[in-house]
Amino acid sequence: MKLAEFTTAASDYASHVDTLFALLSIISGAVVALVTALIVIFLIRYHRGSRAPRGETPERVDREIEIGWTVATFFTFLFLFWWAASDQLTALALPKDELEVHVVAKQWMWRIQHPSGVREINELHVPAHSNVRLVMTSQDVIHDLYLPTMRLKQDVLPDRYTYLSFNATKTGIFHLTCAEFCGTDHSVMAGRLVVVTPEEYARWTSAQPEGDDLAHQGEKLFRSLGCSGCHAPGSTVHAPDLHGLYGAAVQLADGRTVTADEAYLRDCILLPDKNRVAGFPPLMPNFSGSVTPGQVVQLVAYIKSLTTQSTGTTQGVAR
Amino acid sequence: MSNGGSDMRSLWRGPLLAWIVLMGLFAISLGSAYIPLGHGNVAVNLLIAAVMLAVLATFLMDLKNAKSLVRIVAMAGLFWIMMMFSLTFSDYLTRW
Amino acid sequence: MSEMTLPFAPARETAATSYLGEGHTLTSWLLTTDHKRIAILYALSITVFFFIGGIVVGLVRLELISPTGWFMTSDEYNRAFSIHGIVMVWFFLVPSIPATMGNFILPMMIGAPDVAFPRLNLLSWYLYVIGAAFTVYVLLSGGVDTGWTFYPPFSTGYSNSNVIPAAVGVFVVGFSSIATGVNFLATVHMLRAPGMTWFRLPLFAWSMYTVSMVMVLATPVLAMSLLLISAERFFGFPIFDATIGGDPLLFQHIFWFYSHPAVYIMILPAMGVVSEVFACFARRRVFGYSFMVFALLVIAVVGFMVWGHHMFVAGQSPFANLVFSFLSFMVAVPSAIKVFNWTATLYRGQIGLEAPMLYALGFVGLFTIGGLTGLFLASVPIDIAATDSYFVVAHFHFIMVGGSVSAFMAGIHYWWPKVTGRLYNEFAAQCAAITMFIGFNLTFMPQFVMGWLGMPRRYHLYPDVFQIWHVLSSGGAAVLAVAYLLPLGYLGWSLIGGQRAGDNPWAATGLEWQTPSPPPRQNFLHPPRVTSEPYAYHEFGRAREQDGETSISGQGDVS
Amino acid sequence: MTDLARALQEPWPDLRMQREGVSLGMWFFLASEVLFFAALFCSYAIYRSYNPEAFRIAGAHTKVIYGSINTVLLLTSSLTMTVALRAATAQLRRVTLICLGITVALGLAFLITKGLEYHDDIEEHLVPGTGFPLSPPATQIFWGLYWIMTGIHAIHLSAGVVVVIAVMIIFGRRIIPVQGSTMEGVAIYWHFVDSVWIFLYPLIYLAGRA
Repeated sequence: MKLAEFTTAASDYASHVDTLFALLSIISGAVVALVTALIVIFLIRYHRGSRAPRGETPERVDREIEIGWTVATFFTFLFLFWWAASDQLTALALPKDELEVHVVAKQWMWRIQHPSGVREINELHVPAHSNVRLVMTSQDVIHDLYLPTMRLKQDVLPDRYTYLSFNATKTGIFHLTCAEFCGTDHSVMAGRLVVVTPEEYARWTSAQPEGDDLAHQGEKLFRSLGCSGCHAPGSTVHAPDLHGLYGAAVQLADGRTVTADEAYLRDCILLPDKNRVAGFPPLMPNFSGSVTPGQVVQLVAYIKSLTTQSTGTTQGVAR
Repeated sequence: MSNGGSDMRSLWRGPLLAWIVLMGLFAISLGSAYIPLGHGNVAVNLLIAAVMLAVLATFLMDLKNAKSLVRIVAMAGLFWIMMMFSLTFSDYLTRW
Repeated sequence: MSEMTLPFAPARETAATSYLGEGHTLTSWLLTTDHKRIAILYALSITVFFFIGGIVVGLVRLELISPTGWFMTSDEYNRAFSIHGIVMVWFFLVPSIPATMGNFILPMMIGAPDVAFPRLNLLSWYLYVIGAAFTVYVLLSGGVDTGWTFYPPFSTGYSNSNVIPAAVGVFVVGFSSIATGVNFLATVHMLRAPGMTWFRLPLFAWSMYTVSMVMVLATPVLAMSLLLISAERFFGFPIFDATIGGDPLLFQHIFWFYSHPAVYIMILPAMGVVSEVFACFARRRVFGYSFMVFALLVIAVVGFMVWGHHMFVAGQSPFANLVFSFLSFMVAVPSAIKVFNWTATLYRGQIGLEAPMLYALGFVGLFTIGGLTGLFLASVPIDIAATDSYFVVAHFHFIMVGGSVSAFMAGIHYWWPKVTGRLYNEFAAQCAAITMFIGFNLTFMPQFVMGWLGMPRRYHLYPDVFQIWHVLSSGGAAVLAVAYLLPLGYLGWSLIGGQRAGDNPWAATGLEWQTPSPPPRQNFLHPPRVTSEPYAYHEFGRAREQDGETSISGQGDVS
Repeated sequence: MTDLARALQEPWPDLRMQREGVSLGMWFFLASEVLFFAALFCSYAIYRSYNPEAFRIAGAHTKVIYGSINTVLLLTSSLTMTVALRAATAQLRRVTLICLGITVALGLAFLITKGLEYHDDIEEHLVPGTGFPLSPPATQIFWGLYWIMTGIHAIHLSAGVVVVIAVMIIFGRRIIPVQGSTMEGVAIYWHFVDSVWIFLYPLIYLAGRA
């Protein structure tokens, strides 16, 4: 194993973080050097019995010095906060056209599923120079996906989605590991982040054993679980239509308005009573025991596809 | 020590008054809970609870005659609660 | 003295008897209400726990020499680091300075005959022992493997270890903390000697006051968080169960509402000790006394508002991350001021490098590094990269071990002659202090490096590229172990063969030095009365003209 | 004055200081207790804001009658406790003891009512876990908090009852005179337990009524 698998700054964001780290190191180093130097000088010059003058400094000067370094420290810290916060805010501005990769963590492995339907375990293939967004959830305890070369980590929580976005600029094989203590084999819940060129990624995807993409798998589930019975347009049961739902604002029965994102869709499947939609009876059964997190991912991908590519798959439901 | 009737009356008068006010507030609280006000219900109930606490603390716990230090300590607990609630909610209300 | 009428004015003949001479039976110790004896009881019991925690982490460092491990299973390793954390945080660091030195010195420092509630004080020691007994039970019956943080759902539904007994142990010790805190607060408010105004309180007394505030207000929140996970684990009440709409992050919020201030519970007393030692061995008033006081208060209050910086990657909202990041930067300002003020206290002093001063200087260096790396972790992007790695491990050990334990040692050495009436071997003590500083840096500096390189914490098996750093760290731990064992030897010896110390061997100011060593049961032969500012090591104002040797004068005028 | 001398304890110089000190210490302890309950209330608030519907449904199954009776009992006990303290300060030993007796009786009545309520709850299987009768599942969070909140409150009250009985024995046998600092601390604690209930009542019993 090479150290470069951990230390390479493999994205622009990672380089930014390194710059901030360097800046803080320089400032800290200067402060430590200053304090140490002063202490050493004082220890020598004012050693007990030495001949250095010992008079009192005027109280006014003391006060000015005190206020001086209080203010200086305050503004230095304010500057550092501003720098760090602006880095954070830049990282938050989500780019468009992302490649969405789903990650399900469990004791003690990473299950990864690409939008094309390709699955892998403890390996994450991503194309370089593309915006990748990991949609992550856990099947048991809290884990944490740590990508050292991206300078990123994010806790992976049970029954909730968390996200990690990055844009790798360097190709290569990097480390990927768990950073939140999760039990016996926490330390070996590791894998590889493989960054390849977009062409290689396309080739790699198509070389994998044939499989439906996520949305298609979801569509099959949607029918086998009986969802289509109620949610199909024209069904006798009064249930919300799912076309164009993803990303739209939803009026809830208790007066709140929420945006229908992945977390919302997941909640609707697993905790239907949490976010009841205004104007519909509470008929939705609870699927929390009967679908796995991986299947939820597929269902959500399918419901999303009803919005993003609302031509192709709609027929499937209508039928 | 002699304790005549007037003594007893002064012993009871203040606290009894506070108790009557508390009982009244309790009744309002209970009654209002059955009027559908949506989110208003919990607001009204908590407001009444806060007033009841104030009455209890001021007149029954005798904070009105306490040293200012004691009053500061009593307030400190509330200040720290506020800190806990506001910062925890700063996460929850901005999360999704 | 007629200002203060003590109902139990010490009789002449008992005046000569020290608190140590007031009975030699076991019950005279176990049922004592003397704050000084209770302090000794605490000192003995936390020392036991310090070495339990130390031995366990010694095994951990030994195991980590090899990237593939060599004598532990992963489960054993997880139990080892968990018990190290639990024991060191709650059974050593939190009670360390307050319960020992605070108990012994604080009442003397403010001129009181005892703490406000002596029996409550004894009760708090018993609570500590009961909690500790539970922990010993946890150890003997197979341990606990959740880490000291007890995060659900791992702790509530997945761990197969003794989570509940461990939580009960910590819960009970929490009450001991609260009792001590309440006691100190009431003592400082009510029992100051005549003339001991708030701004004449030595900084150690101030630090005890502020730390008590934090203990009283933070510890109950920890108690509740432990109670909730125990209820979930034991009764199956689904408080943090995400599958039905609960939120495991809520536990983290509640837990860190205590556990971040807990860091200040460890460091505020250390700051107090170091201020005393600096003033005494530089023979100089503490520079910017009032700023030092306000810094303590600000740290104690703002310290409650920064807990979210432990949760930047936990799934907390980005907005909350910003808020907590900002507040974390702000709480660093008063800490920085304290470092500058200690440095400035040396200016124009008469500095002697006795052992307490060496420890205190070590504290300043290590605390500065620990504090500055705190700024790294307050910055969201760096925290995201560095959290849950050895960088964090190194950071908090710099504060809690480099800072707190150094100051604890400084205090032990500084007040040892007062407590025991004996002098220890100065040279041995200086050697130990230097060894500790070197050993500490050797142990934890490599951890900063490997942490930033990408080594996650709580790892039993690790990529072999990090081995060199782990080996260095383990080597440092061996040096550190020697440095911690040395004092047992020379301090123990001083009890038998040490020179008599006399009342005030350091020629220090402060009321605790104006009474015999070891002090009598009532602390003072005559009720003290305070007439001047603290730290009157050189005559304030007049020294300007004299410009020469400083005279030593006591703070208290004992009449 | 021997009475007063017995009331004075180490390390206090005089009784006034001692009373002040005890009441101050008690208030510091209460600040701690406030934060103890605050963590619980904070959890409640967050879960309620996340699952408003579930909390409404779950709240409708609490026994409002028991809750209301208990509120009246506790508020009244606070009244008698205040009078007991005032009587103690005025050195009216008999009145103090009678008032404390009534306070204890009210406290015990509260606990008995609570017991009956718990009995009914258990009959209805309102204990989180398998076979929990309510839906949606988040109602279990409400009921989990219900048991913990009321349980901890009941433990506090029981402690109060025990302490008050102990104090009555001490006063009854004239071990410590009533005007000492003891009453001060006991009264403040009792009122605190009452104030917690003032907030528990609307949050638990009035949550799902409208």
